[in-house]
Formats: sequence, C-alpha cells, structure tokens
Amino acid sequence: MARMNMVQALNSAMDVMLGRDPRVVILGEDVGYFGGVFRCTEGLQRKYGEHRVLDTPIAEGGIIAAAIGMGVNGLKPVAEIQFADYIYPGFDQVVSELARLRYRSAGEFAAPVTIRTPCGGGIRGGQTHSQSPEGIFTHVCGVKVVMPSNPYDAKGLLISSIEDDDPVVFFEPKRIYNGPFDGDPHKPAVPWSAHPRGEVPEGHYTVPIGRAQIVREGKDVTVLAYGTMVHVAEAAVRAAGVDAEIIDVRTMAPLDVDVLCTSVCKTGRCVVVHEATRFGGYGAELVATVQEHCFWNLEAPVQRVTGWDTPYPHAFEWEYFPGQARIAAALKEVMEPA
Amino acid sequence: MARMNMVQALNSAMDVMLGRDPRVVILGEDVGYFGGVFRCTEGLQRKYGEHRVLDTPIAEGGIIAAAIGMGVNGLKPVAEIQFADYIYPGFDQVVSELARLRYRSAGEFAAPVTIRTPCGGGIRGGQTHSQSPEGIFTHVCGVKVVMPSNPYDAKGLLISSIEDDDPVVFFEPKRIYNGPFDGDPHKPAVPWSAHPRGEVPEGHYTVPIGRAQIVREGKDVTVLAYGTMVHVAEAAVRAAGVDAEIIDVRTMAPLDVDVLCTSVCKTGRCVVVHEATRFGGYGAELVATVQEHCFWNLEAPVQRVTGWDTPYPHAFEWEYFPGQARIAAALKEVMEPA
Amino acid sequence: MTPRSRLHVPSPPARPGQEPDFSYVQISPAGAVGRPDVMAAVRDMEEISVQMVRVLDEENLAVGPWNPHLEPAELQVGLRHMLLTRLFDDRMQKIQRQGRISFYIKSTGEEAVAVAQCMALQPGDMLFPSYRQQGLHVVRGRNLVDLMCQCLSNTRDFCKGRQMPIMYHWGKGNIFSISGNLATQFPQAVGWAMAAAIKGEDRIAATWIGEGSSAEADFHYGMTFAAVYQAPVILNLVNNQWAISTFQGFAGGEHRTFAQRGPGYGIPGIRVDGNDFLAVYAATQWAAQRARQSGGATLIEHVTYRTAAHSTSDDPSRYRPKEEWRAWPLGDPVLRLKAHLIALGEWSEERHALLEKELDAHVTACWKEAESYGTLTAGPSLDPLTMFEDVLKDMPQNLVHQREELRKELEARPKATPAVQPQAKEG
Amino acid sequence: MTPRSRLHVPSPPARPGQEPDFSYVQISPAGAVGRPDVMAAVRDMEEISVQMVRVLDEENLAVGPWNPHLEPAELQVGLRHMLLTRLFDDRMQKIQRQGRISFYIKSTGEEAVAVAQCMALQPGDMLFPSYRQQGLHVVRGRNLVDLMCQCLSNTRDFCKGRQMPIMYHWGKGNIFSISGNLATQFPQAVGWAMAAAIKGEDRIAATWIGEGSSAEADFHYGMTFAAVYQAPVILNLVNNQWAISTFQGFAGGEHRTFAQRGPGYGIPGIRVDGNDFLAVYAATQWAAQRARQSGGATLIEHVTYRTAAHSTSDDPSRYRPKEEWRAWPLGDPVLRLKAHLIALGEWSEERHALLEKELDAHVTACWKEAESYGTLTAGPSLDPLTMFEDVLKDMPQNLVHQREELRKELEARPKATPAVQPQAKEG
Ligand SMILES: Cc1ncc(C[n+]2csc(CCOP(=O)(O)OP(=O)(O)O)c2C)c(N)n1
Ligand SMILES: Cc1ncc(C[n+]2csc(CCOP(=O)(O)OP(=O)(O)O)c2C)c(N)n1
Ligand SMILES: [Mg+2]
Ligand SMILES: [Mg+2]
Repeated sequence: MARMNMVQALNSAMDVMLGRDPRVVILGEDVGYFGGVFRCTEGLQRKYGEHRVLDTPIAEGGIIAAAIGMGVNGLKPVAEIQFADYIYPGFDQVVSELARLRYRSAGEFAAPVTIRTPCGGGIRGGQTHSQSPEGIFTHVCGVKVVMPSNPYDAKGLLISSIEDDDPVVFFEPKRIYNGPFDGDPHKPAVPWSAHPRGEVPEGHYTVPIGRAQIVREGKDVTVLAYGTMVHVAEAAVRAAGVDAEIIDVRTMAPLDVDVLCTSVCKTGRCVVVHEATRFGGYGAELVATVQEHCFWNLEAPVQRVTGWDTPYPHAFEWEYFPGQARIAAALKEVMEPA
Repeated sequence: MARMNMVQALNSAMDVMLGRDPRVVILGEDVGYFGGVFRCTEGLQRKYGEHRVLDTPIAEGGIIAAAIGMGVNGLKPVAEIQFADYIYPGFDQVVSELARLRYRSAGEFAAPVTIRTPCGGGIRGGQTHSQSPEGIFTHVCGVKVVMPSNPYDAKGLLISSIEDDDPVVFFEPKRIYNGPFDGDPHKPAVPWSAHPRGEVPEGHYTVPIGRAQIVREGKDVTVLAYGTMVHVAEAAVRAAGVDAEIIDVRTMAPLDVDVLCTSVCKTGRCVVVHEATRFGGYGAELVATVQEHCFWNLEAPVQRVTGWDTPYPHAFEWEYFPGQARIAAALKEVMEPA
Repeated sequence: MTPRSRLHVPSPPARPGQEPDFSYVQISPAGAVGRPDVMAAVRDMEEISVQMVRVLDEENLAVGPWNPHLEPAELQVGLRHMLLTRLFDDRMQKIQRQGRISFYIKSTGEEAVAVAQCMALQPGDMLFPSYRQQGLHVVRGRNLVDLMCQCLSNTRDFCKGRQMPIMYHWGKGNIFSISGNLATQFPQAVGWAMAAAIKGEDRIAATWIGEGSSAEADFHYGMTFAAVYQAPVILNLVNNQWAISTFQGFAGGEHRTFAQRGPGYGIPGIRVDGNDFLAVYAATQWAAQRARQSGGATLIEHVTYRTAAHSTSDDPSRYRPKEEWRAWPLGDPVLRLKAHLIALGEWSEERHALLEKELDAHVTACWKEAESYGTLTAGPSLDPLTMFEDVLKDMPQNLVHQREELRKELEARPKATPAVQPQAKEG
Repeated sequence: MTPRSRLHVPSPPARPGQEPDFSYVQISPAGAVGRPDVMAAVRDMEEISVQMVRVLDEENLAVGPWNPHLEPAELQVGLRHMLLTRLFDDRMQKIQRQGRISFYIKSTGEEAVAVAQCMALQPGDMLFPSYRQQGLHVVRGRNLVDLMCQCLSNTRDFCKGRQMPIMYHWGKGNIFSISGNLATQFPQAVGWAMAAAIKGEDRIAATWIGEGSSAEADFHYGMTFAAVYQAPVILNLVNNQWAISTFQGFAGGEHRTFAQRGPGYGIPGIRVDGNDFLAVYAATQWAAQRARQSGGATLIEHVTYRTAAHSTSDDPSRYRPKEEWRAWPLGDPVLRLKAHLIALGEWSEERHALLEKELDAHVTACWKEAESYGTLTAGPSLDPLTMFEDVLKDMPQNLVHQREELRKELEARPKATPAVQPQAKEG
C-alpha cells in the first residue's frame, strides 16, 4: 500500500473522485493552477482541466453560493476555504442555504456540497490562521461536520463526503498535514510514513461518516478527541501510564453516541479534548451527551481540555495549545477527583 | 412607576441613552422614519434627528462594519438586525472584527457596539423568522451575549449594554414583546401591564450584565432558562407542583456560574431549557458547566429541554416549541430518574 | 450634535401627507433607445443602462428597435397570466385578512416582470426568484391549488408545512426554492449557470433581486462571479422604489441607476420600463440570446412600483403618501398591455371583463379545492412527525429519538387533531 | 465533460516559462487625462476611471493638469520614505529567512501608494490599511523599532504578542489595526467617516484593499454605504495584478478597470499610475478635497505590480514568469521619483547612494535595538499570562480561572523562560 501524508491523501481522494465521477468539480482560492496554498489540489487542474478545477475570486460567500448552485444543477462541488478562519463571510450561505435547502423544499432540491477547510493552530498563524470553528457548525442542523486525524481517514472520509448527498463541512487539522503531532513542538517532526494510518490505498475506498473510532482500548477512563488532539491524547495517556480508552470522534455531527457512551459507561470516567476555545464549544455537547447517557456510571465529573477562551495568540501558541500537560492534569483529575 | 411592554421598555432605554449621551447613534433597516418593523425605535428619529437614528441599506454585514467604524471614532452605535435569522451575513464582522479588535490591538482600539436583534419563534414566522442563534455567539470570545425575559430587565440590560465598553449581542425574544407567554398558544394573550416586571422606571437605571436572577426560589430542582422560556418554565413548574428554583440566566456570556451552580449544588437536580435547537447549543454549555461544578451533588442527569434539531417549521410551531409538557417531562425525569 | 452633522442622509421625495413626487425617475420616450447587437462589447452600450428601454408609446402602440413583434395571441396569453397573477394575489390577501393563512406578499403592479420574462425564456431555463415573482409559476402552468396549499401549510403542501406562505418551489417547473433570507439566490443562480456552461448545455438561469436587497453581499458575489466566468445568467434587479419603509435611495439609487452597476463589473446593464410588458420581454430576449451565445450575463433593472404593501404585515401609509401609486409615471402593466391590445384591435373591454370573471371563478374554484385539503386551523392536517424528515437525506439518530419524544408528547396532548401524511402533488 | 464546457475561465497572460506580457494594461500618456473639478458630478468624469492618470513623462518631468507641483524638498522626503520602506522590507524578509521572525510581507514595487497618499493626507485623517501599506507608518514617523518589535512578538511588542508579524496598529498615529481577514477594514473606514461627518469634524478616512480582495462582501458594503451617505472617505483599491497565485482577471479585471466600479455606485473612480508618486499624490489630494467639501467618497484604483512574493510563505515562480516584474510597463516607483528629482537637478546618484547607506544603517541600528527586547526564541519574552487580557475590558471569571490554570501549568514546565511584562512603547 502507498504511504501518504494527509495532503497527499486528500489530493488522492479528490483525484479518485474527479476520475470516477464527471459531476465532481473543485473550486476555491488558488486551488487551480497553483494547487492550493497547502498543495492539497496540486496537479489536479493539470490532469482534469480548468473547467473542473476552478480558481475563484476571493469571496468565500460567493464560492459557497456558487457551489450550491452547481450542486442544484447536478454537480458535486468540493469547495476549498483557504483557512477555516475565513469561512465566516460564507456563513450565511452555509447556515441559511446549504443546510436548509433540502428541508425547506421538502426534499425536492438539495446541494451535495463538500466544504474543505484547514483548521487548528500550532503553525505560528496567529489568531486568523489557527481557529477551530467546528463547534459552531455542529449547531447548524442540516450539515454534517467531519474532522479526520490521519491520512487513511482523511481520504476515506473525504470520498464519503463527496459521495454524500448531504452537505459536509470537512475540517482538516493543518498541524498534522505532514505528520502526526504529539503536542511537543520541541521534538523533531515525525512523518506520516512512520504511522500505520499513513498507509493509504491508491484507489477508491470510504470511511463512513457518523462513526467514531476507538484508537486505543482501555478500561479506566475514556478520552474523546478528534483531529490533532487524538495524537496529543495518545501521547499524554502513554506518558501518564493510564489505561485509557481513546476515541477519535471523527464525525462531530451526526455524532456516534453509541460508541462514545458505551465506552464511558464502561470506564466511568471521561475527558473531552479539543483545540477550540472552551466556552460554548463542541466539548460542551460531548460532555452534555455523556452525562445524559452515562450519568449513573460516572465516577467523576467529565473534564474538558481545550484552548483557552481567548483568540489564538501568535507568541503563545504553546501556552495556548491544550498539550499533554493539560490532558495529564485532567486525567489525574478524573482518576483521583478531589 | 410606568407600565411598559418590552417594546416600550427597549424604546425607552434608547430614548434615555440618546438623550444622555451624544455619542449614542441608532442604525438599522427601517429603524429611522418607520421606527422599526417591531416599532422598537418608534419616534426616536423624530426626536433626535436622522443623523442619530439612521435608516441603512439592507446589508447586515455593512451595518455591523459601519457600526464598528463609528465605534472606533468615538460613537456608541446601537445596530438593529431586523431578525436574528439575518445576522449571519454580518457574522464575519462580528466574529473576526467586533469581537477581536480590542484583543488584537492590545487594547488600543475597541468598538463599543450593541447589536439588538429579535429572536425566537411562536409568531408563525417559519424557519427564517424564528431562530435563536445565541449559542453560536457564546462560543465567540470577545462579545457579551444577553437576552432579557421581561421589560424591566430589557431596559436595564440594554442601557448597560450601550454603556458597556465591550460589544454586546442583545437578543430580544420577540414572542414576549407584548406580554409574557407561558407556552400555551390557545390561552388569551396576557399583557405586560399585569406582570410585576412590566413596571419600568421612566429614567435611567441599569441591570448588570453578567448576573443571573433567581425568579423563583425552590429546593428540589433548579431550572435554568432565559428569554421566553423563563415564563414557560414558571408555568410548567406551577402546573407540576414541584418546588423548583427557576433561574433566569439573562447573560449567556459571561456566565454567572456562581449563582447557577450554588443553586444546583443546593437542589441536586437541574433542567436546562432553551428554544434553540439542542445539538451543539448553549444548553450543552450549561450542562457541562453544571456537571463540572456540581457533580458530587447531582442526583440525576441534567436534562435539556429545547427545540428539536430541525429548522422551525411553519405549520408545527407548537409541536416544535419546547412547551410546558416537555418541561414537565424533564422535571419528572430528574425528580424520579429511571 | 445633529446641527453640526455633515452626513448626507437620503430622503424620499414624499412622506405621508405630502404630494407624491416621481420627478426623480428619468424616463426615455418609447422607442428612443437603441438596441445594440446582443454580442456587442459592454463599453459600447452604456446608453441602455442610463436611459430607459420602452416599447409602448403614448398611443399604446409598440415602437422602436426593442419591439419584440409578438403575435396578438401571445400578448393575450401575457395579459391573461398577469391578470391571473393579480387576481390570485388579491384573493390570497383577502384570505390572509380573514386569518386563514398566516402571511402573504402581493406582486401587484409588478406583474409584467415575472410574466413577460418567463414567457421570453425556455421551459428548461432555471429560475431563481425572490418572493415577488409568483407570476413565474403562473406562466409555467402551475396549478394554483398547489400554491394555495403551500400558503395553507395543509396536507397537500409541497413544502410539507415547513415554509411560510409564498416560499414556493417547483422542481419539475424549474423554479427554485425561495429563501426567507434576501439575496441568497442571486449568486446561486450564477453557480447554476456556471454548471450549465461546464456541462456544455445551453440552458440558462435567471434570478431576481429587489433593489433594496442589492446592498447585500450576495449581489456583489453574483455580479463578480457572473462577470469573471461570463456565466449564462440573467440577473434581474426589480427596482420597485421601496424596500419595506425604505426608499430606493438607501440602496444607492440616488446617485446612479441600478443598471449602471452592470457596466461597473463589465456586464451589460439594461434599464427597462418594468411596467411595459413588451419592453421587459424584449430586454429578456436580448439577454437570453446573449447568454446562450456565450456572451455572458446581463443585469436588467426593472423600473416599477410596489403598488401593494410590502406584505400583509406592513402598513405603507405610515411611511409614504397613501395614494402615491396613482402618481407613478409608468402606469400599470396590466392596463397598459390591455390598452395595447385594444389599440391593435385584438381586445375589448368586454373580453377583458369576461376574462376577469373567468379567472376569478377559477381562483374561487382553486381555493375551494385547496381548502378541502386542510387549513392551518381546521380540516385534515399534516402529520407533525414529518417535521423530522429532510433535515438530512437519512434521518440521523438524534432526530429519530426526538421524533419518538414528540410522538409521546403528542399522544399525551388533550385534543389531538387527526394526522395525515403529506400528499403534495404537482399540477 | 471538459471538452464541451462553454465556461469562460480567465487566464493570465503568462505562466512560468512563458514571456511576460502586459499588453492588457491600458496606459495613457502622462498628462493626457483631464482633471475634473473636485465637486464635479460623477457622470461628467467617467474618463478618469477608464484612462490612467499619470504625471511623470518619459523625460521624467511632471506634466499635465494632475501635476501637484510639489516642492523638491517634499519630493525628497517622499523618496526617503519610499526608500526606507523598501530597505525595511528587504531587511525584514532576510530576517524571516533566518528564522528570527515567523512571517513577513513586503510592499516592494508598491511603495508610492502608501507613501504618496499618506503625505497628501492630514495627520488627523484616519487610515484603515490592508497589510501592504507599511509606508503609512513610515510617513507618519513611527519608530521602526516598534514595527520590528511587533514582528518579533517581543517584550516591546505593542500587540503584546497576539498578532502575526506586520499586523500593526498605531492609535496615536491614527492608523487602524490590520486584520488577517481580508477586506473587513473597507466598510469600517466608511463607518468611521460617517461618524466624522455626524460629529461635524472635517477629518476624513482612507482605506486600502487589494484587487483580489475586492471580490469580498466588504468591498460592496463599503461602496454602498459610502455612496448612500456620501461619506468622507478615500477608498483605495491596489491593483497589483496578483492575489497570491491568482491574477487580477479572477477579481473581474478582465472586463473592466476596477476604477469603473466607482461610477457604477455613483462614486468617482480614478485609475492612477500607482508607480507614479506624483500621480498618486495628486489623485489623493483631489479625493481628499472632495471628501472634505462634503462631496463624498472617491474610489482610486492604483495600477501597480506586486514585485515581491505574496509573503514569505509564497513562491511566485510556481505561477508566474520569474522575471515578470522586469517587464512591468510602469516601472519602479522609487527609481521613477529618483529620476524625476535628478531631472529637476535636485538629486544625484551620489546623494542617492549616500541616502541608501544612511537608511540602511538606520535599519541596522533599529534592528539591534529591537532584538535586545527579545526574539521569538531568545532573550526576554513576554509574560504568557498577558494573553488573557483585552479579550474584554475587564477579565471575566472564566478567564481568571484559565489564567490560574495556565500559571500552574507553566510553573510545572521543565524550563521556564523568564517572563517580562509588556512594555510596548510608542515612537
Ligand atoms: C438577510 C435579510 N435581511 C433582512 C430581511 C428582512 N426583509 C424582508 S423583505 C425586506 C425588504 C426588501 O426590499 P427589496 O429588496 O427592495 O424587495 P421588495 O420587497 O421591494 O420586492 C427586508 C428588509 C430579510 N428577509 N433577509
Ligand atoms: C477572508 C479571507 N480570505 C482569504 C484570505 C487568504 N489570503 C490572504 S492574502 C490573499 C490574497 C489577497 O490578494 P489582494 O487582495 O490582491 O492583495 P495583495 O496580496 O495583492 O496585496 C488571500 C487569498 C484571507 N486572509 N482572508
Ligand atoms: Mg424594492
Ligand atoms: Mg493584489
């Protein structure tokens, strides 16, 4: 099997889908000739032509609106928003239109648009290149929300998203485009080629939307994480020597409640981890869901480990980032509650 | 003391502030000559002139952006977004600009903008005139989020918002503009004049931002609600004959954790009520906060009573609306957990 | 602070109690404006964005280069559609006043826009309307019963009770779903047209936006994408002078015609007498031809007047002279086409009265049928549990649970009304 | 599917390996374009939005009605500011290459825009720049050490380490905070100007946007609000031909000049040779005068070329001919002003070399000082706990708790670097 990093895996997903399905089109800022600022669409315009891999004006709202119109006209558009921080100008088209079209037309119209967008910090991007706004989109019924944590899932989930008849907002944790990251910026970078999930089939396959994955079985505590934080959690658990069950949520909406809650009911303890700010964030939904379903099994309050409730500061990325230490503290807290 | 409905109370707040502070300006669609589609700004342009009470183009993003610029130039703009459903075109200016300006300039620039916007359903408005998007804004650090439940608080909180040096998104539950509403659409409407909180001083006073209010003391269960749902909760509690402590959250962000959690620690049970869709909503934050702080006191899982995870359907408002029956069911659930 | 202010604040020519004044509307004589070649360069046709394309002259005859030379039979069909639209509107407004539907929006005075345009397009062309183009459905032959059932949110409502009245859609008729959020359809139509071009089809798209709504971002997105990709789309801006209480000056109309926005983006702009059926038809034909020949988009500004209230929730006498519509210099589209047909000897007052009676009876019959499928308050009603469908294609677990919760809640409700599965049928 | 496609996809005149080709840039001879009265009606001055306002002719002399007749001393100051901006940029880019700052954006080739414009404005005028107008700070006399400290996120960083390099602001200097989100400043500047008008002040605002960013909603909001309220603001669109890898055709520049967007909204549009210091100065002066006389806003399109990479993260050789800049027909703003001064007998190669040396030494000295206040990786560094400040004016409880949590986390960290309170000082 081929070894790919996440950028290559995403590229391969789009390549496969452009090749298989003439309805697939790619559009976004700098995605065409240049291949995207993160190179995810590299070579695709050359291969499929500039009528299927389109550079666009710099207008996220226009990109999403045009994608909706294309979707209504039978295409399967994959729109790239250059950074998740720049999705807000397109927010109305996502919330009021993309997410609502099927419902308001009682199923007669729908736009199967996939919106790909890199999220997360740790690349010295400061507050406008580091955000993780997935939580906001999970509150919008009518769109699915996905975030892979490795190349295998990235490709499989992206193919599923493009094939899905519903709109998907597909977040790509850019910190792990090139390799898994355990939260320690001082360690040398590790490439995906050394990771089992860096093995990626060349052709078509899918990873289902709506299914979480247990990445480490354990019995003492359940850690719920996604994206970059899956790797940080793994490292933190290893370092803490706790027998934790780590679950990669993978799909934020619809949520795989069964897998999550079965685990928490088993372990009786839970730590929720994400990079986004805490207040009103997606972690709150995970906590609420867990306590609703596992209350009688819980032996300690569910803990949230998250970014602080501030913008992502350029100089203090590693003080902001919810790294291993913060996860370790939370693990300790749930294992030996005060 | 005067008796006012909520529209009059909001009007009075703006009137007082326009009169006291020459920096205050009002802007929005139809707010000037016409006095707003809900009449909240009625008479203000006539009194203060069309340079302080401005009709605007239909462009929510432009309205908020202009308000930011005005705020930077020393004014205190109060922008009306005609329906909360229409705030999304201005979302980028709120999230990326209004909420971040003070932070990114290390305090050197700030825009003390108040955004007023009517929210909530029950007026046959269908999916685009009924939304309650407060949860989304609570996840955006750098703005305060407020929703009053009665005329007294509406005026006092709006004055506090205008005087606040930070931006405030001020949600107005339009279903109770004219009178409190207990969730039963078949009962005759009740005017605010019959309600103690319909007594509103004519002049200047404030209700502090960031403070919840206990609207009914009780010892068996805590009900957390805000806006319209405070009244529905009161009626449901009355009908159920439960000795519930009902707390009007009033300020969604920053949250008055102390008052909420002191109550839940006392009662040991909690029901969270809001009209917005459930998944990823503000209720999740309330549940997460409560279980973090009151875990050892909780005798049952915290329940959420909310709108369903669908758009607000025109024909099924009263099947959608989280009315007394749904609250009663949740009260039962926490009082006698299965 | 006010006295010092140097801010320019637009102000309408007349407020309640004042004399209506439409002297600001620049009107060209019928036939006076040239008709450029459909493939001409934008820079060579700025005139048509400043002047006003008009065909019907003061003698009610069709003159000049924009005369589309329609057969009398076609004109009669146009008249019929406009009249039916108007009678339908009038009836629905009455019905709303009786409390039998929750809301309504009339297109009175603007019927030529939707009707003439739709007639000038092909059935396969895709339409992305705003909420004031019900005439499109009429022209494409939709059963009025369907529209009424939508307004009633009843058992035959093709929206399954999810939308406020008038938020129609029609898949088979190639009419897109109306959004409650202004302007969003504008760039979507451009995306649709881009897809048509990518697929090499020669269907085109048409979309409508109000002059007030043109201040929204979506107008700019639509214009920009249409210009950049030369998308085969007709971009219509209906300047009916008012946006709820706000006159068109607040959208930028004080300084420039809206049609002139077009050339600013490199798109032809046509300013047309929106109450002149023939002119609207001709402008649309021109734009459609240009689009089909890969000439790209055209912006058409329809100069018309919102004779009606904004909606049934609105009372325009609060912000404009009550009888302002009487002073509107471009008259009424129905009366003008009628007069034209009479001038041609192809119509008469008698035939008109007869037609009106026939259409009115038709509307009555439709309403009777529609009501039999239920109203908001009485008769058979939709099953509320259907509200959980179509959020996603397949119902996710959380909605399955919530549906079950609601089922229990409804079972326990005192007086359950009989639930009916939706049977929306298309006409 | 592709072969059938009829979609128009803009395509730049040259890609890597091809000959640069700027034949699409329409250039008017210096002095050829008339200068309308500043209070003229928009319809009477469309020419200046289509043609190109230029002052410096082929003999490097200032000609025509737009000649601002600046004193040689002023020109020398302008040259000095542009040169300093360029040397500063060059140095910071090198420093970034050495890994001592995380990111940088140069304005090379576009210095005339910020420098000439800022010189033509009053110190009290409020500036809302994009990220490529560092020249504004230079003209307003900001200590380069301050800018460097911002880029270093060090103990004297006036942004307290919160922003990426180059996202400057300067309250005292009336320069607004730069946003990482494109275009947002455009309508904010209009709001600021509206407030100035409401207060009856005669300060005006100026704002800058890239041609690529003009596709964003905020451009439309800014234009619409400026037109409606005739706000005293100068709206600058810097058309440097590229937006990262995308040429200006993707923003709509294929069909029309960007200046022509102005008249579309009823705002004067001036297309100016952005590399001609005198022309930029003159256009700005004109627009400022109009704004101060309550004539409202002006859109100025600066035709220039992004000589540098988009940013230090970018490699333009992937998408445009490597030496494309050499073919740019409007030359280099620094060299052109230098040649003009020499032609006037007010400058020489020697003085230029001397100035360059002086400024370079100045930059070196500034950098030495800046570094002494800490770098990203070494030296004194800001106290991370400051990151919880300024989210709101008063720190809310959740942040108080989080700060405490971080304090504990940091105490437990193996190698704590000495924390320093921010001492941002203004120059
Ligand atoms: C995004 C958004 N903002 C505001 C509204 C409220 N609203 C509904 S119609 C309307 C006026 C629109 O005027 P115009 O575009 O001129 O269309 P007309 O009603 O004249 O046909 C407004 C402000 C809305 N529906 N959507
Ligand atoms: C809202 C938003 N979308 C996308 C980006 C990413 N981005 C940064 S600069 C840039 C190109 C801007 O080009 P232009 O406006 O022409 O300015 P220039 O760089 O040429 O000065 C892009 C797409 C962003 N910063 N913000
Ligand atoms: Mg209108
Ligand atoms: Mg550019």
